[in-house]
Amino acid sequence: MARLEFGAAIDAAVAEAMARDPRVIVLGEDVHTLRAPLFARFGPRRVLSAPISEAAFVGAAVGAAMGGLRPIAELMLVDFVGSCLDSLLNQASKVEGFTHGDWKVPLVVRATCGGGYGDGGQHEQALWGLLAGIPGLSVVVPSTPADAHGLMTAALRHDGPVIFLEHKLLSRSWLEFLGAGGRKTVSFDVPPDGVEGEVLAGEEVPLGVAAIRRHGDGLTIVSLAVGVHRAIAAAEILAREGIDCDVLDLRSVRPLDRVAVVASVARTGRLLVVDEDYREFGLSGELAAAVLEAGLSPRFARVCVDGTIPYARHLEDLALPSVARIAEAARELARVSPDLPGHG
Amino acid sequence: MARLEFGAAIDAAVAEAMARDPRVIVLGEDVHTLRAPLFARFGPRRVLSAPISEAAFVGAAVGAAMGGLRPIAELMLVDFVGSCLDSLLNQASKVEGFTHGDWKVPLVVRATCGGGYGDGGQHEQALWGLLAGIPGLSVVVPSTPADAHGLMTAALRHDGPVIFLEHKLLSRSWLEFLGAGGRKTVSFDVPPDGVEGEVLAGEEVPLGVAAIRRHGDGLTIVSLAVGVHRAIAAAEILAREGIDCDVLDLRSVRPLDRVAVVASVARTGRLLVVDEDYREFGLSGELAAAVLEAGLSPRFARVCVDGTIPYARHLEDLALPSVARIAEAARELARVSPDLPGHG
Amino acid sequence: MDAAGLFRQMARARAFEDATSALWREGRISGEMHLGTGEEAVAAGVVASLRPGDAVALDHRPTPVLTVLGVDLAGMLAEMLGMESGIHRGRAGHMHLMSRTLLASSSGIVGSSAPLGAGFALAGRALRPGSVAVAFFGDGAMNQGMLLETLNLAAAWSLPLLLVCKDNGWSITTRTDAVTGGDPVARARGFGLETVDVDGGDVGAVAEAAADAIDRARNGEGPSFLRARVPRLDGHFLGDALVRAARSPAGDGRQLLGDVTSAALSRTGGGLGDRARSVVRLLDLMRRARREDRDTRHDPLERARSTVGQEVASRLEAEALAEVGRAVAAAGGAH
Amino acid sequence: MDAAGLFRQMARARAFEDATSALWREGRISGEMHLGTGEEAVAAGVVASLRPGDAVALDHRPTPVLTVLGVDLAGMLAEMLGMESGIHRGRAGHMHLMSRTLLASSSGIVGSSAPLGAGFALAGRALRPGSVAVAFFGDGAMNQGMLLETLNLAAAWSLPLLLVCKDNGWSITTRTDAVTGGDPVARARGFGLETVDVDGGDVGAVAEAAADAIDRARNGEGPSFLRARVPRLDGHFLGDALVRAARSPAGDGRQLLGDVTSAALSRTGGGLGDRARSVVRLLDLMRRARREDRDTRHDPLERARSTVGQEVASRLEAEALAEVGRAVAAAGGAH
Ligand SMILES: Cc1ncc(C[n+]2csc(CCOP(=O)(O)OP(=O)(O)O)c2C)c(N)n1
Ligand SMILES: Cc1ncc(C[n+]2csc(CCOP(=O)(O)OP(=O)(O)O)c2C)c(N)n1
Ligand SMILES: [Mg+2]
Ligand SMILES: [Mg+2]
Repeated sequence: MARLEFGAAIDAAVAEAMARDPRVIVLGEDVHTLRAPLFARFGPRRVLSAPISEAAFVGAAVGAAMGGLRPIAELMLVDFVGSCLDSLLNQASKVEGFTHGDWKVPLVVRATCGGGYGDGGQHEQALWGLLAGIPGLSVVVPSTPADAHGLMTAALRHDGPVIFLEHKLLSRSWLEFLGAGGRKTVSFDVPPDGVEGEVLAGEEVPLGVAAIRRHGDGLTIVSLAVGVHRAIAAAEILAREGIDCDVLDLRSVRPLDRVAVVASVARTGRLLVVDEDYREFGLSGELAAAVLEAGLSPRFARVCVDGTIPYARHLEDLALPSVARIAEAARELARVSPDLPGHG
Repeated sequence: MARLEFGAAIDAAVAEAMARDPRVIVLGEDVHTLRAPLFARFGPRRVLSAPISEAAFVGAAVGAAMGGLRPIAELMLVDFVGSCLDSLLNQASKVEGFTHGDWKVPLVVRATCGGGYGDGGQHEQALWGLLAGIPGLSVVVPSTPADAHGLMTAALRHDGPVIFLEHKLLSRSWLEFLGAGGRKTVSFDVPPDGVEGEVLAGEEVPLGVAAIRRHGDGLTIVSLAVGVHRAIAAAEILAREGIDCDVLDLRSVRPLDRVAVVASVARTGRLLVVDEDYREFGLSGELAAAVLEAGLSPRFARVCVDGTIPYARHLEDLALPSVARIAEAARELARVSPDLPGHG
Repeated sequence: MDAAGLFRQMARARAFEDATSALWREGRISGEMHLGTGEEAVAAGVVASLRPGDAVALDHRPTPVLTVLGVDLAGMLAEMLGMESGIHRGRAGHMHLMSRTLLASSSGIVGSSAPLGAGFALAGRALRPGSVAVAFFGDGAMNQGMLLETLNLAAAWSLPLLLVCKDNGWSITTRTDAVTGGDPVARARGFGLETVDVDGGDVGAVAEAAADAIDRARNGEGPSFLRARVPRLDGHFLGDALVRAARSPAGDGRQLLGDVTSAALSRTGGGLGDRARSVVRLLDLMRRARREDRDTRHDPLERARSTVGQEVASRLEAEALAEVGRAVAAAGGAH
Repeated sequence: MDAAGLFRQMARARAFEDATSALWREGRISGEMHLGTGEEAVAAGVVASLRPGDAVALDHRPTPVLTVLGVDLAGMLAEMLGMESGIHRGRAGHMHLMSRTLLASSSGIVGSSAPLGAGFALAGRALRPGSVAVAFFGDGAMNQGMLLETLNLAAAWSLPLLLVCKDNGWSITTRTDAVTGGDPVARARGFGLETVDVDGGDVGAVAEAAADAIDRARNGEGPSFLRARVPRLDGHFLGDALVRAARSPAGDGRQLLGDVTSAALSRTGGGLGDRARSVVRLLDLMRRARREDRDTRHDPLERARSTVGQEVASRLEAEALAEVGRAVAAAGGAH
């Protein structure tokens, strides 16, 4: 048991796996500095610095996984998936299906995601919905150091391709690297419980299992990553107003823990999705489908990102799911009474 | 008014636009043969054959649109979007937002989509959900020659980027090119009303407006492209069993005609989505969210594609939404009684 | 490997392609069926230097290499027929034939064999020292970003990788040089790669060049790029519309030629020069397609036949035919 | 343009970057702030040959070129400050500064300026005969697929495009040559492009080479590739962690060095040689970063100063400072 920062917790899981299993390698741009301790410990043959060639090195990671390694390809920012989507859409995710389960692709793609530090519309996207839309991929997005460590551990033991997204607002090293640059003159609205916490070495958080972060019978808030912390903060305000919220942390987008979502919503009759990804055609819609398919008819609302994320910090604050927007949407939902329990 | 095949209807809209507006150009792999009549009529300076460089030529089309042209970039199969996603995700879709509406990108990306001719999992995807998840893009997927013509006409007049998807099973020329190859020994389950029909020159089908293909009060089937024809066929069977279906043809995925969907579902209390795209994190989920957001609580089901599309024709038939699967899902939905009208 | 051994593999590959073609015509194979006829010398010549533990990444014409590598022929045929007895139980089809045990994959996305091959090389270096990987692709793929990036990655990481460009001059109906700047070999050299340029119809030359390059890769001396000019004997895919039109302008080509002519004569449109340029280009393409259609002068099998002698050749071809015939029967292809 | 004119533009660009740097330190600019200090000679030298109707596509260091092109400085600063008075009302920020009227765009995705520039060239050829487009990018971008594809596309379509590679030797904290095969100029030549290699710190040389290439493009003689070696004076971005660590190993670098040392001494891990190789590489990077940090010997402004003479230079710099000072005030940057 150790108290670790979010990014360090992930690196610790990677180091544990690398020490245990010589097939685990890391490749990506600038990994010799971004993962300097891993580079110094395991050497340049297991921590490979790549050119700015996402399609080639993520594609090569797919081939390496097929060839017997268990690579972690680092994509820096998930926004850059536009440069290598084919390797995920048509290669990594398809091989198991093509071979009817015979050939698997034990690949982890590690990338940062998310906003809140004023980097603009090409560098702060979430994109987990887009990636989760590809059958054959798993997509995980932790909200705490313990989960970050546990999900990376699980991802590295999993035999299929896993997209591991690391929210920059939770990762002090990334936020320092991209946002602060040594300045004391800037500040970010960082959720303390996401940034540092207790981590158990070797402990695995299984893919596809959500966690309940807060109990309440009035309303279910489903979220992930930074959204979870915003939702908890909102729930505390709401509790004082007499609205008690379940806060569910999905942790994995795909596989989606439909059972946990449905169980909570069946109890509360109200579903509020807090999703830093784009509003339409993504996770929030899938959650709506999940509850409808379960025969529930909850009151439903979502707090998401509506369009290109603006650069200006004050506009960005309005664009990303905030405590205020979540609380407002929750109050609105609480006002109308739901059908309970779900019929059907 | 002329009777045209689906692909010819699109080409006619392109030819009309090219004749009217010298800024309209076509670029893509093999366009000199795939669009041979346009090539012969407008010459190689307006119909440009490209190398197998989707990222470069779609990216160049974005730049050309910013520079004053109105390009149509042909992507052959939408599956190849993996090679050029950045140009759509981070360039074409973002410029208008970045410039707060000052600079627009009047680009059409034309690509084929869909399966039903045994080309396997890398060549038969729908992917409209993935693309519609990107704010700033419009995505249209016609089901008839008239709509194909009208939507291409609208797309070419639109000032933002439009993804125009042409289902191969509707497009005799593509099906012949990729599937039959001059053989009389193969057959495909082609919907006749999708393949050929009346087309009015110059007539525009506005982006974002659905069409009702069949009226009925028992159940709403929402679909697009080939799915519409399968849904109509299923609805005819269902009608004989006493289940009357509304069949809604979305025509545009983004913008989504939420009003039309909600109006129909408010009446029927049952929503069945027939979507040839992957089941999770896409269009079908977004439709669930749309009705829940409107305060409806319909019975809901979806007939979609669950994973990598198998190559074998008989397995492919089972994987793609079929009349049998649609009818089965509709019967199941009709069995439970809905709440009417939607509360809230 | 001796000339007879190479010829035998070429004959096996050709017999397999011919059987595939027959099944396709019968309507029993679906989708875009790309044959590798014309590429048999490259397949046999390169694979001759491979050993267990080596890996190959293939494009949309994978069957000659897979046949030479020793993948079960009946299983491959059954796969293309979409049967449960297929090597992937009908899930993959002809553009995605793979063998985990032989470390061979294929993909229908142009250019994707290069990064996959680089990854195989990386894994091979770590897990199977002395092994190599080979990536096969076409001349058109040389314009695909992920492949270009891989030329660099292979050089930068000094991967034990042989990049084989099967240059048939075509990208579907496009003359590759009409959309390409420079020359593939110079391009590869510009990425710092060792290069070699061979006549891909000459199996001995391919075998020798590949052996050298593969040896160097095994010894940790890094990647190479091999360009092999090959003929395209059966069009882009079976039923290629351009080839059919070229073969029979008054038959299969009637519609195309009619459409093109009336478009070129349209009242509105480009200037006369532009229209003329287009029409001339289209006619030139049809002329080339017709000339190359089943052009036996450039057929690598015909060329190899003379090396081994007519008698040996005939015997090996008969054996190959028999082997493939048995595979077709086993796959349930004959009916 | 004469030397003084070029110097004036360089001074303006430098003054703008310096003002940006100050605002950044004050915490008023967010995100990854990449300065173009060191690239002023390239910006001034290339833009000197541009005319209205020409277009430029820029990367993540767009400000020197935009300053020289004549974009409103107060508006750009206000944009970087995230204000409604910014040229994009705060929506875009420093990696996406654009001007529709000047046909200038920028993008933070490495390599994307190349296809965008090719598209500008295509549109220019059709709509503004005699116009050209310029795409600016770094040496690291030369490994990005969409850029490599564009080298080919430009050659194949004979576009009126100048491709300018600002080669500073770095890709963030990576020495570009450590991950690159061959040489950028040879690579471009391998795509069939005309190439020219200049000292990017010598504004006269840049201006001359660019004028030639742009002239040829205007005359329909096709694209060129210009490689200009430039220094990186302010690290990858402001606050660059590697530069800070290199500058002060016992201060900002303490954490990094401590972590690396204890990792290198870890009980389990790679062999001694592997660990040593890693540590040596990291130290070498820090050494280089330290050496290049604000290295005035390679500063293009210092070098140009001697050409125009100290007196003229000082006057022009003072004017530039005053102009930028006014822009800062107008943008609301001073407080
Ligand atoms: C990324 C991508 N773009 C386009 C295609 C469509 N396509 C299939 S084969 C082919 C031509 C490939 O040319 P080449 O690499 O020379 O191989 P050849 O077919 O000539 O053997 C094209 C464009 C594809 N499969 N993948
Ligand atoms: C596609 C993509 N990959 C990675 C990055 C992250 N990134 C930003 S700048 C940069 C280095 C670019 O190097 P170079 O092109 O030489 O430009 P320089 O910064 O040296 O001026 C990288 C890797 C990015 N923005 N886009
Ligand atoms: Mg070819
Ligand atoms: Mg650089």
